[in-house]
Formats: sequence, structure tokens, C-alpha cells
Amino acid sequence: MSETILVAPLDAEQAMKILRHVEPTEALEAGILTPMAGTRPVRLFSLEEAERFLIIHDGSAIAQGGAWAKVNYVDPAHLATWVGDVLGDRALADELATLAATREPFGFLVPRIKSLVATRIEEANKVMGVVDLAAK
Amino acid sequence: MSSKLWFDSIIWVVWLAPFAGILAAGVTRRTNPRIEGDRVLRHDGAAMVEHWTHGIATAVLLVSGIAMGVLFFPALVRGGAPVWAAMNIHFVAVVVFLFGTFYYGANTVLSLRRLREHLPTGDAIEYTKRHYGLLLGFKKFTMPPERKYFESEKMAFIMAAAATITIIVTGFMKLAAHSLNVPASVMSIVTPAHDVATLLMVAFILPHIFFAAILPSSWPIFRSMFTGHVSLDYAKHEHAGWLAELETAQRQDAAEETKPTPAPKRAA
Amino acid sequence: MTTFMEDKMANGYSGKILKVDLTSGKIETIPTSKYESWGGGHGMGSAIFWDLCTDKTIKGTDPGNVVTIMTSPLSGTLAPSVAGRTEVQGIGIQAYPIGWFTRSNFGGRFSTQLKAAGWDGIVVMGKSPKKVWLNIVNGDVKLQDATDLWGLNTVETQEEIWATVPDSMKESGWLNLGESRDAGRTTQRAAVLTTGPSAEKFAPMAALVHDAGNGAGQGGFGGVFASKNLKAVSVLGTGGVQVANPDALMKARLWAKEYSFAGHSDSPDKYVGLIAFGSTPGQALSTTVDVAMGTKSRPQACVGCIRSCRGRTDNGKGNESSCVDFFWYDSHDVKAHGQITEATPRAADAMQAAGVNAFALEAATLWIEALFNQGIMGAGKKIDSSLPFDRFGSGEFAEALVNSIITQTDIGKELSQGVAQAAQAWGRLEMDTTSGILPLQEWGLPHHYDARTEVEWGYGSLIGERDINEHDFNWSVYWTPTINGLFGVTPVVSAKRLSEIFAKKTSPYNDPMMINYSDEGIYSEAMAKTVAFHRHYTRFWKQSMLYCDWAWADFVNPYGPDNEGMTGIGEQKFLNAVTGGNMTFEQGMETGRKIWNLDRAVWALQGRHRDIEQFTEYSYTTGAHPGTTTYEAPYVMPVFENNEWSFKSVAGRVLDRQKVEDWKTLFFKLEGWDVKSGWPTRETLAKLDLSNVADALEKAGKLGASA
Amino acid sequence: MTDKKITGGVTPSGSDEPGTFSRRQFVTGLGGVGFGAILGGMLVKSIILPDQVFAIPASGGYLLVDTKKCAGCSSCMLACSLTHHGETNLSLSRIQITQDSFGKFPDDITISQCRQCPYPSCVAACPTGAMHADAKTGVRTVDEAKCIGCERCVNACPFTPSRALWNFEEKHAEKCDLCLGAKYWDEVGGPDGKRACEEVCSMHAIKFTKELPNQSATGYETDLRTGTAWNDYGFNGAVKANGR
Repeated sequence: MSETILVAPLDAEQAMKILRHVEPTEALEAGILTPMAGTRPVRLFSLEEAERFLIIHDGSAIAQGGAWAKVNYVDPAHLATWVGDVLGDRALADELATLAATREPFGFLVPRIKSLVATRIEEANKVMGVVDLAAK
Repeated sequence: MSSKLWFDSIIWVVWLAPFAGILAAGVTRRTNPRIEGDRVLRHDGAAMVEHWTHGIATAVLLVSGIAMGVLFFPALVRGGAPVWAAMNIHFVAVVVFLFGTFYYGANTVLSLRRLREHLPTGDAIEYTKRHYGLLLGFKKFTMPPERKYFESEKMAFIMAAAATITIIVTGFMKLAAHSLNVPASVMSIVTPAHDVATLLMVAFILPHIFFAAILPSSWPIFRSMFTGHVSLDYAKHEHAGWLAELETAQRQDAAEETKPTPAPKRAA
Repeated sequence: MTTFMEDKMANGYSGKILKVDLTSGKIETIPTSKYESWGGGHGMGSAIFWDLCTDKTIKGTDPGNVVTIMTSPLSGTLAPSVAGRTEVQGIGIQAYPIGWFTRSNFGGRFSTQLKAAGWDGIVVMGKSPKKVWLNIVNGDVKLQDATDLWGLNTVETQEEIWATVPDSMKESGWLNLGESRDAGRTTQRAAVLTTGPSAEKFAPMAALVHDAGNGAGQGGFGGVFASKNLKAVSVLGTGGVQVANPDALMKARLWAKEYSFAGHSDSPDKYVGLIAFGSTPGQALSTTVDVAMGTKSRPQACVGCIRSCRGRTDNGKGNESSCVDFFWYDSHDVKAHGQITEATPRAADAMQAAGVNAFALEAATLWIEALFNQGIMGAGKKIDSSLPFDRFGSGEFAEALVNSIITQTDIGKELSQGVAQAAQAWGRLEMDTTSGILPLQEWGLPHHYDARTEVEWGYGSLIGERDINEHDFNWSVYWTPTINGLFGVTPVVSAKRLSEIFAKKTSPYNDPMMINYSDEGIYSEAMAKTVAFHRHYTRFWKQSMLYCDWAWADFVNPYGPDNEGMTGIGEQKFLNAVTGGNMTFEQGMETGRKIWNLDRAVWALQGRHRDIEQFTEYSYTTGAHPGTTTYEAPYVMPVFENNEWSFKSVAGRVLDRQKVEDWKTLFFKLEGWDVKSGWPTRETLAKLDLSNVADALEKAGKLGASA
Repeated sequence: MTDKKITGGVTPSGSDEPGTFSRRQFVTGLGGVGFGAILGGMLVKSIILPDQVFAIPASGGYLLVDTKKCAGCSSCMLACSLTHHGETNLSLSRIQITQDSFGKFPDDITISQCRQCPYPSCVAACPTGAMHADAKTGVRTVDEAKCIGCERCVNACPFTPSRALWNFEEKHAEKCDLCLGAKYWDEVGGPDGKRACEEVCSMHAIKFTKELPNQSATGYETDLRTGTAWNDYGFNGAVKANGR
């Protein structure tokens, strides 16, 4: 797991917010694309869910999947906005926005988005861990 | 019914049948028709054997044959056991049929007069028309004196003979194909021919049964096929010509005269 | 006009159509030759409907409704991806507010068995005094008591009917259909088309189901059957389809094989997946996306198909289900479990067994999920429901939802009457279709492909009467570029080349601008040509000749020379080999126009007018972008901008109401219809040999005014 | 004519007619000799000669099928009847696909192809030699003209459904001839030619071999997947699982 230190360090309150499970009305809209089925909208309720939902697809495998190919899609820009507005993590939001701005193909961005988000979750967990110890 | 096909397992019986018929004819002693008081002997035992073996066997052959499916007509029975049953019934009928037919054939060879009795004369066509016209009641007049067999019957005889010969010849070919390698080209003619002859035979036997057994006017003659006799009156009325022959013959017997009867001449 | 065959009806056709009057129980025969000029399938169905349905303004559940179940001259032959399909038509009960005269079409082996039994189609009229099922064994046609079948689901019904075969018919593993050995034999099971349990109670949602995974869903024909007291139609035949030129058909079939996965499935290097439309063989969904389940499966095909788009699995779950049958629930499964589990095939099976239309069910499920998330639906909520929403995404929930519909309990009480109808009942139709959380795009029918981005799909559905569900353009103009775009793969076929291929294969229009999906292109006359071509092509080749949508039209095909598919060459090649006729592709297109005009005339009589041909509000106001239910991720399509072709995402676009109206005018002009009303004119109808139709329209005051 | 002298009453006919004497003797003789000859022949055949032994050459080839690869489209059946009869008719196909759409893979589909058995019960059962081994190729096939329609071959086939079938349209037995007799197809059939079912199969689930395959209870079951790209398509039909 990458050790990149993000712009802004986290305090317990932010960490809790980042890790929280959002209300249905605040869910992150994603979609599953399958040529045989069209796009099925998916609602994701936490950053962890979003990280899990994003799969590092191998383009050739997808092509071979043909009609049955299945792409889990989250619009990078939309993810950035959601992280900022709903989770209140401006730092992560900016990082994601920068990635989205490159307008590179989704498939190329996914690995970077995943590790970025994973790192942030890891950090948040660390912070929470520390807080927990202090509480004891 | 057993799943054994007798045409396969005991095919030799079929080959045996004709010779059995011929042999039987060889040792048969015939009785000629004659007037016996108020009745007339029309058919002797041999004649009845000839008729019924041939007749019944033909009927059974037709039913079992058609049941297996003829030409474009669909079969009447299901595959497997029912078809094998039909084939074995066909087998038995074939044996009886061949025996009867060859028995008749040999008997005929022994006294050709009997064949001549069956052959039509010059009047055949005209008589036949009138005959059926009368029977079916749309013609009104008296038939001239008929002899032992109506001209109409003689006509039918020719047809039956033709069908019978075709059926036997093609039948033997089909039989041969069980043992020898008969070319497919031949079989592709033989089988349809056998089927066509079958339909011909149907065309003969149905009217025959109707006019000779179902129609009331023919009951006396029908009865004679079992008893051998017809009444003198009936003979007078229907077969005046034939009765005349018999009377003459018997008179000749008695009188030891040797004047030939006119009838055979006409028929010759 | 067109010649389908040299020797009338000699080849390809059985020669007779079965006419069943359920009211009187009378069973009659219509000579197929009477409708020869319509070719078969939908064309003949529409013509027969026109003749036999005296009042076309009735509701679909009225005994006067006439349902046709038609085959084509290619049914039961070796023509690729055709032989197994059957076309169902009649007045539907699903569209809103008017149940249009509509169609649906299903695969499997029904049409093959129907032809084998000696019938080109079935016409069902009237209403039976008691519950019946129709039993067809070759020429022997019987209406049998269905009291015991009525409450059974589609699986039970088929098994019950199969069980009626007596042992006495069995012979060395063959069924002998009759007392004669020459009555015909088969090793096959009867093909059964059936409704779900008491389908009249959830009529607009009720489909017709055949085998495990074939269904005629749109239109609510399951409900129409039930309204006639007809539970099912079973057919078993032992005859064949006479082929005019067997050698040509065989050679054409082997030629077609090279255009599909079929011809290359043993050579991985030649396997192209995505690029070839419908070339991927079928897999049980679980095997493609959930290896963890380790389910093994086989691709499974309808009769005579070279695509094999469905699958059967080693646990027998989700057999033959594909497309929406599976996908109505898989995303909810993924949400709940992070991956596809047994919930998805379980949901598919529940839907198939119940005989519920998966397309409507998918939309309903997305909508009630939104309502639940917004706290509007659920235990003690405004729309009270005791469905296990806490288990949303589980197999239990899927089954509970389907069950609520077929038993009309809980929210099923309203949903059983149709999605739009339920929204109406809950007073949410306007609101939710405007916001887009209830994406009913036109005629109260679910949004499938997006009218705002992929207009040929939207326009076709709007000017038509149902979601077109025709993927031939869709595959090449949307999926291939989009998936490639997502992964930065350079497309095998460039946008420019794509426009050339389409221009070449869209006779009689042949306009390269026909696939220009730019903001201007979607309102252009070229797009009117696209829609006209699509309507005419599908009406004849796909719905009358019954070429399967998942294989035809074959525009782009990497196995073909210069990536060109079979379309334009293949369709008539197979038809002529079978019938011995000399149809050209264009004659087929012209017949398609004729059929399309007849259908349009029926809709006019039913109350169609251009003024009511409007997409639902959200199409004009809300772009398909993250945050809307109709969210379609990057929608990459070919566009011609600044004098060059490129692939570009047009996601987020909304339609301009006035420009759509102008486009309709262009389209009506192109079709020779009255631009004010959208009704066919006498000139147009007369040219198509439909003067009698013009008379009927005139009589009803629905004849278009000539320009 | 000789029998001019007709007499009433019982006539020991012949005895008093020299002409007919030899004739009757001839007839009796013919009957007797023929009768004896045939009986004698039977006796000799059944006692002296041993039972005929079937010596049937091996077939020039065999059809292998992989039911796990079959998609059940039945195109092989349509192609079989098309090339042999000029019509697409499932009931006249010499290869039969049966399936249960609710069944479980791989048992949901059965392919019933003729095995061209080394010891063909159908040939042995035929009373007329209509069902025979082709002289050139050894292919077990039917000489339609010679078929008497007894269906012994249909009944004798040890497999179900019977690979020999009753052609209820043309009224003769028929079976797979490896396309030797595919007269509606301008291709040479047979072991050294093309087989319609094999050519048409979209899944490559039918393969021809000249080697006598191993018999199994279900036919010449073969794995036509391993060594091909099959498993990479995600069917997991053969050995490994592969979805992604």
C-alpha cells in the first residue's frame, strides 16, 4: 500500500467523517456497464464501498467479455465532488479532481484512484486507532 | 406376438407351399358336375379347397399387407410388435395362398376344360354389361342362357389371374431378396409392382364379394361354395346353358351317343 | 409487388395458418398464400390483425382483441440466428395512457415446432367460456381444460403438459405421434408458450414464457392470453420445412459461420469479443463475474443459432436467462454483497417462473429502491410496505417482490397493474418521471437506451409504440466506442470508417451522415433516414423474417472483409435459398415500409397524433449525468463536427423540445405522412397497395392530409 | 383337345385317358420332387452346414461428440435432414439432440449420434441386407430399395433413442451414413469427404475420426475443449474456472 502522505493531516473528527456510512439520500451514484444489459445504476454508501466497487479491469479481458463484459464505473469528477461535499475531505477531493482533470481514460485512472482512496482510508483508520487508544 | 419374423426364420416353408399344392393336385381325384334329382352338383371338394384357400388367403394378405402400408397410403399399425405381427400373418397367408393357387393351377393343367370354362367368349363384353346392369337393376331384359360361369365372372377371372400372377412373381422376388443379393434397381421396381397388384386385387375382390355373396340374388350360388350343390330350379333359371350341357352329357352317357355338344365348340 | 418465391408458397411455408376462435371453440385454417405479399411474421400478423380485429380502438383485454403468433419462411431452417424466433402481436395492455397495437418476440424452439406441425402461425380470437390450453400435435388441434393448470407457474405448467405424453407413444426412445407407424416420430418435447399463475390479475406485467428463459415480455401478452381464458399453447410436430435450394442454404450457412464466434471458437487468436456484435457466446452470469461460485456452464442457443447467447449451469439456476432477465437484479446483488451471488440467478428464475416482464420489473425495482432510500416507501412509510427492504439485493427480496406482484399483495397490489399505473395510483407519476427517479421514457415504458444521447433508439420508440429493443446500431455506435474509450483502446473501426460501413449497408438511404450523433446530427434529416431505415429494416427483416436482434443487422463484423458484416448480402441470400424466390434487400426494405405504414395506421385509429408523441419530461430537462437514475456513464458515440469524424461522449445532453418537433416534421415528410398529424396519407398508402387502409382511416377521420 | 369324352359320375380321370396319364404323372412328379428337394435342402442346411457367420468390415470412420461443448442449437439435425432429404426436419435427422432447458449442465443435453458399431446389431438384424456395411467405406447404411420396413434395425439398435430410424415420409429405415448419401449437398460425403453435421456445428462439438474410439455407456464421449481456447471464454466447461 502506497505511503504517500496527503496534503492535509487528519484529525479524529475528519477521519470519522471520511469513514462514515452516508444516508441513502447522500449516496454516491455509480454504475455497472454491461453491453448485454445497459448501465445499471448503483448507489454506494461509503468511501470503503467506493474503493471496493472500483475494479482494476484489464481492457483486453473486458473486450473478450464482449456482450457480458462488466465495468464498474464511478465518474472520477463526480467522485471528487462527492468526497468534498458529502465526506468533507477537501484534500482528497482536490487530489481526485486533479486526476479527473487529466481526462485520461477511466481504465487508466482507476488504479490511481483506488490507491489514493485506499491510502486515505488507511490513514483515517490509523487516526481512529490512535484516538481509540487515547480513549482507553 | 413373437418378435421372430417367419419370413426370416422359416422362409423355406414359403418355397415348399407351391410344390405342396402341385403334389396335392397330382393325387386328387375330381368329381364332375352332374344333376342329382332336384339339385345339381356344381363344385366338387377340390374346387371348394381351391376357392377357399385362395380366397381367404387373398383377403388376409390384403388386410395384413395394407396394414403395413402400401405405396402412399400410411400404415394402419404401429412400428415394432404390431408390424411383426402383420408380417407373420402375411407369412401364413402367403403359404396358404401359394398352396391354393398352385393346387388350382395344377388341377387346371390336368383338365384344361376347367380353364376353358373360365375363359370369356365373344359375348363377354355385351353379356357383362347386361349382367351387372340387371343386377344393379338399371337394365331390363332377360339374359340369354349362361353356362357354368357368367361371362361377367369370366372377365373378373382374367383380372384376378393377372393380379395373382404379378403378386406371386413380385412376391417371390421379395422373398428371394431375403436370401440372394438382388440388385436394388430391381427391387425398386418389384416393390411398387407388388403394391400396385395389391390395389388391383382389391379392385377385384371387393366387387366379387359384393356380387357373389352380398347381393341376395347370388346367395344360392354362394351357398353352393360350401355345399357344392345348387337347386335344379336355380340352374334352370340362371345357368340354362350349363344345365343343357350337363343334361346332354348325362343323356350321352346313358345313350352311349357320341355326338359332340355344341357348347365346347363355341368356347373353343 | 415483391416476389418471395417462384412457386407460390411451395418452399419455406407450411401453407396454412391456424385460426382459433376461443368464444365458439371453432378451429379453422387460413391459407398462408392469402397474406403472401407480407412475407411472414410481423407483416402477416399485422395484415391478419387488420382484417380480423374489427374494432381497433378496444382495450387489449377485450375479447375482440386478436392475437397473432407468427413464424417466418426461415423458421425451422438452417438460416443463422432466425429459426427459433416467434413474433407475437395484438393490442397491448402495458403502454400508457393508450395500450397500443404492439409486438413482442421470443426465441427458443416454438416456431420450429409450429412449422414442423404444419402451421405458419396461430391466430387467437375471442374469449373462451372456460379456462383452456391449446394443444397442437401436427394437424391435430385441441382446446383442453386448463382448470388445473391455471394457478401454476410457467415451469410447473410446462412440466404438467410434458407429462401428458403417454408411454404408449414411446418406441425405441422415439415418440410415435399417432396410431400409424407413419404418423411421424420425434425425440423432442412439445414447445410450450405459457402464462404465469392467474396472469389476468397482474396482466400488464404478465409475459409469455417458453422453456426456461424465452419470453415475450413487452405488451403484457401474458395478461391478454389470460383475459381470453387461455393458459398456454403447446405444439409438437414431425414435419419439415421444404427448402428450394438445399445446397445453397447449406453453403450460405457455412459462409455465415465464418462471420461469427462460431467459426473461430477454437482459435483464441481469432476471437474478438466486443467488436463483433453479439459474437460472444452465452455464459451463465455467475460464471462470467463470480468465479468464486465456480459454476460451470455451457453456451446455449435457440434453434439454428450461430450466436448461442444464453447459458445453462451445473446448478440449473438461471438457465437460458440473459440480458434483462439477469440484469434486472444483478446490480442490487452487487451492492448488497460486493459481487454477484446466487441472488441474481435466483431472481432471474423467480421472474421467469412467475412470468413477469423483466423489463418493467427492472424499472420498478430501481424506482422502489429510490423511494425507499428517500424514506417514502417501507414499513410505516407514506407508501407502506412490509417487503424486506433491509435485505434489498438478496434472493429473498427478489422473490418477495415478484411474489407481491403475482399475488397482488403489499406494493404488488399497485405494481401488478403496471409501473406507470402504480405511479399514477401513488400520485407520483408526474413528479417521479420529471425528476427521473422513475425513468419512463415514452408511453409509460421504461427507459432503456437513452433518447437524449442515442436518439435512434428514443425516436424509434416514440414514433413507434414500445421500447424498440433493437441493438444493431446501439452496438456499433455506442458500446464498442464507449468500452474502447474507457480503456483507451484504439477502436478497430474508426468513426469515419464506421460511417462508411453504415452508409454502404443502409440501403436505400446510404447516407454517411446517418450515424452523426452530434448535437446537430441528432436533429438532422440524415437522422430521420436512420430512424426510417431502422423502422423499415426491423419491421421486415427482423420482425417478419425473424432474424434475431442479437445477431442482426450485422453492420460491423471483424471477421468480414474490411470489418464489414453480412447485412445487405446475407438476409436475402438465406431467404431466397429457402423460398426459391428472388427477393432483393431493397424489396425487403420496401415491404418493411409497407408493414410500418399499416402499423402506423392502426395507431392512428387508436388515437395516435404527433401532439402526443412526446418524451417524458426529464428527457428535455435533466441530462444523463451522475446523480440521476438514468445515469449512463460516458456515452461515446460517432460525431461529425468541424468536418471530421470522431468518437465523443455525448453524456449529459438533454433534448431540445422544439428541435425534436422539427425533427418529427422532417421524419413525417420523409415517410410521406401528414406533418400536422403524423397520420399516413392516401398517396403514401396507395403507393404501398394499401388503399383499403386509406379508406378505413378516412372513414374514421384519421387520414393524413396530403402535402 | 383330348378330354372330349366327358362322362358324368366319379371319373378315375386319366386312367381311361391315355393323353392325360403322362400329364398327371408329370404334375405329381414335379410336386413330389420339388417338395422333397426343399425339405431335403432344409435338412442339409440345418444339419450339415454351420450357421452363417457375420463378417462385417469396420466402418471407415466415426463421429465424436462433446456434449459439454454442445449449445443445443440442433443445427446438426437441420443440416442432416437438409442434405439428405432437401427439407429441414428434426424428425428425419440421423443425429438427435435432446435437451431439458431446466436441467443441470452437463446432463441437460444429450447428443445421440450413430456410432458405426464394429458389431452392428442393426445390420445383423436386417432380414434383407438392406441395412449393410458399404463395400467401399464400411459405413453402416441402408439400401432403401431393399428395406421391407420391418424395423428390426430400429428395434435392434442398443442405444436410445435408436440410431436407426423409420423414415415415415419415404417409408424405409435410415441411419447415419456419414453423408455418403447426402444427395442434396454438392459435397463428397463419407469418411474421405465432409459430414454436414460436423461442418455446420457452431461449437465444434462434433468431430470425425478414422480411429475406432473407445465405447462408453453414453457413446463416443470426447473432450473437444482441452487444448482449445474454450476455457478462456469463461464457461469452465472442462477443467479450470476462468471468469476474468
